[in-house]
Amino acid sequence: MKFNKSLSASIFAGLLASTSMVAAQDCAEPIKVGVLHSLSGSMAISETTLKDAMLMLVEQQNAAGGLLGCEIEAVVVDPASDWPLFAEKARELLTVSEVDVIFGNWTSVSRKSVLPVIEELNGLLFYPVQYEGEESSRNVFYTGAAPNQQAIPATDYFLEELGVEKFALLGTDYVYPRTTNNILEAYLIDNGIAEEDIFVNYTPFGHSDWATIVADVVALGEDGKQVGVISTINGDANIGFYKELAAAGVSADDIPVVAFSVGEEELSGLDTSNLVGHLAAWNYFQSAESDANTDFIAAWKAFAGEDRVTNDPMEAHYIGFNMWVNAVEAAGTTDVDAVRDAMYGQEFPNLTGGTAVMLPNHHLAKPVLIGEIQADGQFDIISQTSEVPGDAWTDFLPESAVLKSDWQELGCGMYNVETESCVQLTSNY
Amino acid sequence: MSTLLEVDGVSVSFDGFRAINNLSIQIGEPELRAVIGPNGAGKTTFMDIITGKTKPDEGRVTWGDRNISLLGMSESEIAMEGIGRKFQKPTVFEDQTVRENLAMALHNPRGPFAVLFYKKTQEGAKRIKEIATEIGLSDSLTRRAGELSHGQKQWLEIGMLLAQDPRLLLVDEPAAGMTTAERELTTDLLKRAAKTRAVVVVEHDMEFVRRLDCKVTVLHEGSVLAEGSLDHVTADQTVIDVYLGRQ
Amino acid sequence: MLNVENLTLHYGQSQILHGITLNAPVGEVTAVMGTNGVGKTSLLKAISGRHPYTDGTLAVGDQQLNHPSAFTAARAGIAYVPQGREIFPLMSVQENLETAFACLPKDERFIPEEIFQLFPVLLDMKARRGGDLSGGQQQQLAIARALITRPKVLLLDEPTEGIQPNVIQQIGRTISLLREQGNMAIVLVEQNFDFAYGLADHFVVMTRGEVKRRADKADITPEAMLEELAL
Amino acid sequence: MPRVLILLALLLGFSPAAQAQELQTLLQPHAQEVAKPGRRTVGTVLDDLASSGIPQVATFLEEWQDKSVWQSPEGLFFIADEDGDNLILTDIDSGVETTAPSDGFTQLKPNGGVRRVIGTALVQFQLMDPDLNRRTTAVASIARRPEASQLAPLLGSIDGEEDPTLKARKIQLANFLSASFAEEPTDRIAAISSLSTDVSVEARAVLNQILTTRPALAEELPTDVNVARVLNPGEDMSLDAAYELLVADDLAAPRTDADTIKAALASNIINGRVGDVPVAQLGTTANRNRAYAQLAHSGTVPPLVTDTDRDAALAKFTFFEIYDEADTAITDAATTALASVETRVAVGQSADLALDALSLASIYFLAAIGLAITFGVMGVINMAHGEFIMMGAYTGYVVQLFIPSYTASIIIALPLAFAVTFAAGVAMERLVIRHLYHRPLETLLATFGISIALQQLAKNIFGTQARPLTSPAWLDGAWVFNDVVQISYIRIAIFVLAVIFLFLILFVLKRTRLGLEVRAVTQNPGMAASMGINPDRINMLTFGLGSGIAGIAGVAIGLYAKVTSEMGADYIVQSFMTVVVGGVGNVWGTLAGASLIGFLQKGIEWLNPSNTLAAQTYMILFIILFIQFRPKGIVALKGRAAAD
Amino acid sequence: MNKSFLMRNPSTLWFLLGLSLFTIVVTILSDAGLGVMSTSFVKTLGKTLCLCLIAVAMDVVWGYCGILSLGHFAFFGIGGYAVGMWLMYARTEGIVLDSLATQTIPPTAQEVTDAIGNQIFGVVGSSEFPMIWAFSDSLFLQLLMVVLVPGLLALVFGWLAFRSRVTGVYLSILTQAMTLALSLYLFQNDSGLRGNNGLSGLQNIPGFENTPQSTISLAFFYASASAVALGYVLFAWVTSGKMGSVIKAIRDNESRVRFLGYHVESYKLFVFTITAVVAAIAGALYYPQAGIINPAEIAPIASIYLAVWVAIGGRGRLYGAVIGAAFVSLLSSWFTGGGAPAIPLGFYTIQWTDWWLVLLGLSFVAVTLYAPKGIGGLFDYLVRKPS
Repeated sequence: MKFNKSLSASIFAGLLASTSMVAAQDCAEPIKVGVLHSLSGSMAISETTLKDAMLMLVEQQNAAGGLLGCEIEAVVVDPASDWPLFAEKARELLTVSEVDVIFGNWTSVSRKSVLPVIEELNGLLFYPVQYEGEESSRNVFYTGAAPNQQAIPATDYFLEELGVEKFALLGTDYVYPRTTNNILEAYLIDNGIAEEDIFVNYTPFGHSDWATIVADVVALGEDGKQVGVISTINGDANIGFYKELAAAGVSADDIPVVAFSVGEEELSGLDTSNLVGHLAAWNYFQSAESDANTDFIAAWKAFAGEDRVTNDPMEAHYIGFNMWVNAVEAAGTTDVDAVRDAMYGQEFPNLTGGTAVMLPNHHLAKPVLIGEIQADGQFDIISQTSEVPGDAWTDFLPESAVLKSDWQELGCGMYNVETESCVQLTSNY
Repeated sequence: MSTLLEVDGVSVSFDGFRAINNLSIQIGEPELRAVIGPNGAGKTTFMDIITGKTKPDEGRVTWGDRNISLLGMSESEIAMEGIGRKFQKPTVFEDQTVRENLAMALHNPRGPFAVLFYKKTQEGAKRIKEIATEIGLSDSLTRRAGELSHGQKQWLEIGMLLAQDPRLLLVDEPAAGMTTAERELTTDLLKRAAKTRAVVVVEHDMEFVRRLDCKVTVLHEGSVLAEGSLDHVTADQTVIDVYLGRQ
Repeated sequence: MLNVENLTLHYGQSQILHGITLNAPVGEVTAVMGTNGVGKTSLLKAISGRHPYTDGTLAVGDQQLNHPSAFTAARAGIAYVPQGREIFPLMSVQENLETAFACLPKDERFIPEEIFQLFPVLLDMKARRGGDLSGGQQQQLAIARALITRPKVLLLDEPTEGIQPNVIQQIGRTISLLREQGNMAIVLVEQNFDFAYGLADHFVVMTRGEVKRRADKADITPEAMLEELAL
Repeated sequence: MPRVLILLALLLGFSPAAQAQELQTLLQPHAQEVAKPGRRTVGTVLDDLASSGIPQVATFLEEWQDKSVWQSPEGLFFIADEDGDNLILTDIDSGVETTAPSDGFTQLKPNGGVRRVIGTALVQFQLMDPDLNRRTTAVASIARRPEASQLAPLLGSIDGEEDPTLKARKIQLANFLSASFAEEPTDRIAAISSLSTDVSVEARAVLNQILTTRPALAEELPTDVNVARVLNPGEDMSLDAAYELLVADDLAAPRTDADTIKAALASNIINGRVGDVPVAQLGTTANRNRAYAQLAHSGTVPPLVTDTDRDAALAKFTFFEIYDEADTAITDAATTALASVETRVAVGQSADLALDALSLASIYFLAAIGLAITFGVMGVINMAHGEFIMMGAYTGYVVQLFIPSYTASIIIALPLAFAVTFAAGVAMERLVIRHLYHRPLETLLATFGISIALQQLAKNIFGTQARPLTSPAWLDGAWVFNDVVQISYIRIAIFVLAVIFLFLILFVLKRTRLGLEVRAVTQNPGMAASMGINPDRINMLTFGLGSGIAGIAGVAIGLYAKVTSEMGADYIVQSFMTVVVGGVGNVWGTLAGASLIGFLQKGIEWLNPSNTLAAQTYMILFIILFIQFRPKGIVALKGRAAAD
Repeated sequence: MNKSFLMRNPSTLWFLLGLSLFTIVVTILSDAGLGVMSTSFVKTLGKTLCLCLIAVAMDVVWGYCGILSLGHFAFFGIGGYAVGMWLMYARTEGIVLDSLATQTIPPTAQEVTDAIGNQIFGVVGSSEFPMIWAFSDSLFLQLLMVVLVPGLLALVFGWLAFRSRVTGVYLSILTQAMTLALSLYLFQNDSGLRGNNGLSGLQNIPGFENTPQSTISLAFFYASASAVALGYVLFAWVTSGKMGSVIKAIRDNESRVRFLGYHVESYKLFVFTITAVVAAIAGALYYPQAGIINPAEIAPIASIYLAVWVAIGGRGRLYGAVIGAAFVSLLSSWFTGGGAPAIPLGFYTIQWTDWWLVLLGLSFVAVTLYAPKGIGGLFDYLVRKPS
């Protein structure tokens, strides 16, 4: 394997030397960017788009002169929505293809699968999806939202602006909804919502039979309190859920629903005319008005097709990739440790306006947007906060409240501020 | 000759059709018995009842010196009691060699673990050799059973019965599809086997039955019509009528 | 009408039929006789396409049937009343009869009056399930079903087996009626000697897959015939 | 902001006289609040607007609610319509239309909470409006935010109401408001009693609101308050929770938890010991408590509150709940009314659950009925059955791409889906299954291969993203019996479709030539052939029929759930179980199986409503056990498939 | 299992020889030798060996005994979970003890347990220590679980199913339902096995934190190879002697075997259970190499794939199962890994990541229709003289 690889590499290098003078002299090999997104299996639905986005970003960067005078080459592998395969492919990327950085993963379980490998091999991963937090790895930059950058502001919006007094937390039965809902339950109780006013339900992936659950939610209103639904329902299951919601005549005025996993892509699978006014919370919507966003959308449509939409994880990759490029240039090398040090404090403009900043806890400070679903499947942004710093360890669960992540100063992702000691240097899987 | 098997007043119906009707038969040990009868007389069902494949609606089936009842025992338990059965259609295990077929049938403990830790013994090998000689397959021990001729398969199946060392052998149409020469060998085989044990043969071919030269039971409509030597029963007018359809 | 030449047949490796030749003229009954296990049923199965024969030829009138499948044989005019009747047990008598329409063009798909004249009991039982009929009724149903296909050749396998005497008589009358109508060749396989001898015009005596003797009725006395069939 | 202020000053300077009458001027002091309103703060603006008496206010509020108000770069508000890059502006006072480039204008997007408050403010303008839609909107607003002040205008509007439906609704709402807000207790009690047969969520909300309670404690049970019930610590509430209430009222000392003890020990280490306990031995709770007790004894830390201390403190107090409503007569009436309502609701919920179960059963039935034919009648294990369902659904999607009318497209999609999957089924039977009739286990493998190939093919053609399949408008919404019992029309349609299929298949099998031949081949293929029936052709058609039905089921399932390449896989295992549980070879068996599974699943879900996944797990476990004890299924029947 | 057994079965000897040779070649090529084979590829090979082992078990239960079980991957998964629980617990315990050691007051046993529970279950939204984990602190007990739990499950399930004489396709559907129920159960967060996330970080072996993965992967590769060797010999032994005769006979004609006096149900149960246990052992070796186990691994489709490997490799021959599992799984990872070059057709380019499954699916059909004996049958044809 390795033999083959080095052979082909030298041939490639030879070709480069003889036919192309683009690369600078010290670029024996191009700088390699690993793309670790499922192209087949159940997650291909979401992840293929991110692979395409990465290819576009790499192409744009090369067109702009590459990096450190070298070409950037994207190494795309397909972990096929098979979680163990993520670990295997990550190891391959780092040891066989010898990539300098990996952009990848969508589900938390795939990230947990990859973590031990990149920590062992000191790789660098940019993770672009909103997630449940409760994790901090020296080798991962989390460019998606932590719970305090999505779930908490959305809940605040429910409490403050919509006056919701009773909450239905509906989720698919996996780690992101479980953890998010745990955090939200603690948060709601802190905010004076009684425990019996929080209804929690978990359904399987791809669930389609929603009639009973929707009826249960409607029945929550029987004590005269304003009911709101916080949905962490994942993927395809949303289609059946929203169809049932529309059929039951639940309008956003009666029972508003805010979703954390429904974006422009998911809405393209159904007719949204009955869902106008329901909400989603993200750090980015395609409808955001900024010049950078207009350019980005135009470039994306030119690259991938007129009917394609953009979404939040794409913006996360956009910011992550550009920050990495800038950090490499600042460090003058792709060496992981040097790049990591250069990452702290990196700033890059958001597509929604404002500036994202990379924090020492490997999370970004980003604004939180709340959008209302429109009949055309886009979101109407009705609320936008100023930049919220991402928090790896939530303040609303007692075990996590004492933990802090600071890789720059403390060099620890799981620092217990009470005992003033580092619990562990690796992350918990 | 003591009574080995006693079938007493057994009846069985399928979907309203009375296949066996108050049937009583006694088989001694050793004995060679031929059971004949027109189609649908209940010959195969009779064997099914003895071997536990079919549960009778009424009647008793008692076995052996201690007169235990065979009803309520499973097929394998009945087989372990010493009743071996050869089916109409030869059912040998075609994927396996003649030796393996015979070894499987050898009278040894039948539990999975006993079988798993079964060690080939001199004695077993000798017995297989003996049986193979008996059934004329001593040169074919290593051949796959599927490669045997039709007649050889029939013999192999009889050999498997012999290997079980049963006290009662039920043989269903052993001569079907055999050449004349093969038939002769088969009759000799059965006659030899019957010297030490009970053998019940169901057969259509009168020539074959005649050669067996034994007591004959004629079944008709699920019960015994006549019993005695072949000459005796073929002289019986009711038997002739039944056979020729002149009720 | 039916011409079978040199038919051989195997079950697996064992040869059951050794070159049977059989000619059944139209309007006459040809009885195939022999004790159990001589291959009578196998012969009918081969003719009706229910079991493939190994070698030989098979023709209905001028039409050569080359190893027909059961439904091509049926459509060529060979109707088969099998041993054990093989009524469709869960279908009504009416439906059992209608299965025979498969052989007929669309405009001929009706049950002729004549059938119920031949078997009045079927008219009464029209709505009953085939499986609920008595053996004799089933036998009549099986023959009626075969007749509806408007056959050129009717194969009857042991039509009297397990049936009470009065029904046997009735079936006998039906067969002779059909013979008199002269529309089809009838091949009768029968163990009931008196029944067979009473109806047949020709005899074919089989033993161990071979034809032992063939004779016209005129040429053989019942005693001689019994001699041939001796146990 | 300063710029806005200057502009404001300019404006004020230009037209001081019109100030009182003009809406624009009235809005400008509130400009910031109008541009970015909040639910809690928007009230002041609305109060000012409502009390101004300016006639344009109602229109402005409606447009604002509708997100049609824009703010100019100068801070002025206009009603505006987008027209490419331009805006067609309507002056909020004069109604004059102008056009301006949209640069610099910002659209006002009041959030849902604010829109609701605006709606309440609009009630007074809309309740008597000649436009029925506006009146309906106003009534809906009252229902969402009932307030005492709305009772009088609502009552006043009832007599003049022409629309009978709306009038009934107004009377109902007035009743709700009377129950909560009428001045005379007798009026309230009368209104409350009239609610005892109303199972609507709103009525229950009214009653529950009247009956809201708050916990309280005292040394003696007071007589001057409306006590709902007495709480016994240890039974109605946990002892610790009760003690927490005491602590919260400063009536008892807080308990010391393990962390506090640990912290206290850590800060009192002297010479490697706490008290006389060496630090190394503090790894057990007993030793820690001993050390803490010594610290407490010496007064370094507050003493430990033991369980005995807690119980002694609790014994001194009575805990109880007080109604917010002081009038006993009213709370009694509400309690009685609510009890009556709740009985009805319980009955309704059972009925609703039964409806849901029926609906689920019909979906399972629809998914499985094709399999009941191919597997049940023919004995063919078709693992690609789910993919035929998927093909049907995608056919529906493709038809909608070409035919924009949802009604027409569904009417075309149903037969087309049948045709497509019929053809696919026939092709599969001819090419593959025909060769495997005697090897049923291998049919399983081969059709599984076809299944994954078809699934991937669908991904390659249609992509991995779910595709929309939209039901026609007349299937939107739900059949509402009352607020408890309702079922969506699409589910009713699926139920109807399932019933139609049940009878259609029974008809085809029992009353048609094809059905006759199918049954003949099933019962005795050899004899059927001897009757001139071509078993190959029948097998082919039967398989095609089963597959075709799967295709139609696919359209139905796609309409109510989703259309993805993997949708078939969701149904395959359950469909097989449905057929096996019901009993192979019988359409009624499949019906029985689907009903059993549907009702069982809903029953288990009802026992544990927060975990649907568990319900599915237990349902399958039950089925496994069921098959062990009844291997032939509910409706056992002999058939070709039953033989092996 | 004595020397004479091996001498009498030269094909087993050949297999062992081939396996040893393969092990030596891998060792030489790996980082321990020339270093031209990457650690990830060594892991892939080690995992493939485990798949070969379960395929051999599947071959015995299906190819030899005629029971098409669609549930053996469930046993594989249970084995993985059992080992994974200890791996997670022990690794976390180490971390927790290190971290608590810095505190002034020594932790109580309860605090340690709580901290471990919080570490393991905190990331999936709970911190309770479930009952299922009661033995997770003991490697010995968990290893016992690897054998006991699947063994008992197979025994109970098999006893119920065989007792009611559920056979053929019905048994397949029933085993599939069992697998589905198990995977749905594990998908629940409440199951106490971390729901959809499953157990991760299993490649970090407690006590070997400082050993490089290249060494660990080679160690597991050896362990897998030994397990395959032992499993192969075990099953060759089971299927060769009289036991083999009986179970093949059950496959070919169950009722005939009954009349020979064998209690067929006991034999089926024996084969079902022993193969389940071996499948679990294969799983216990597989998942520390894969690094993560989660319920998706147990989904019914995995067991169908297993049957397909065996079918493609050739039923009723142990080496056939090995060939099938190795061939299909390696080919699969080659195609999905982008190893196969895309084929441009001018108007369309065939990307193998998109089309591989179509090809695989159609090849099942082709194998069932045209090569029911699979690759092993072809092998037989080449090696043996046609009789």
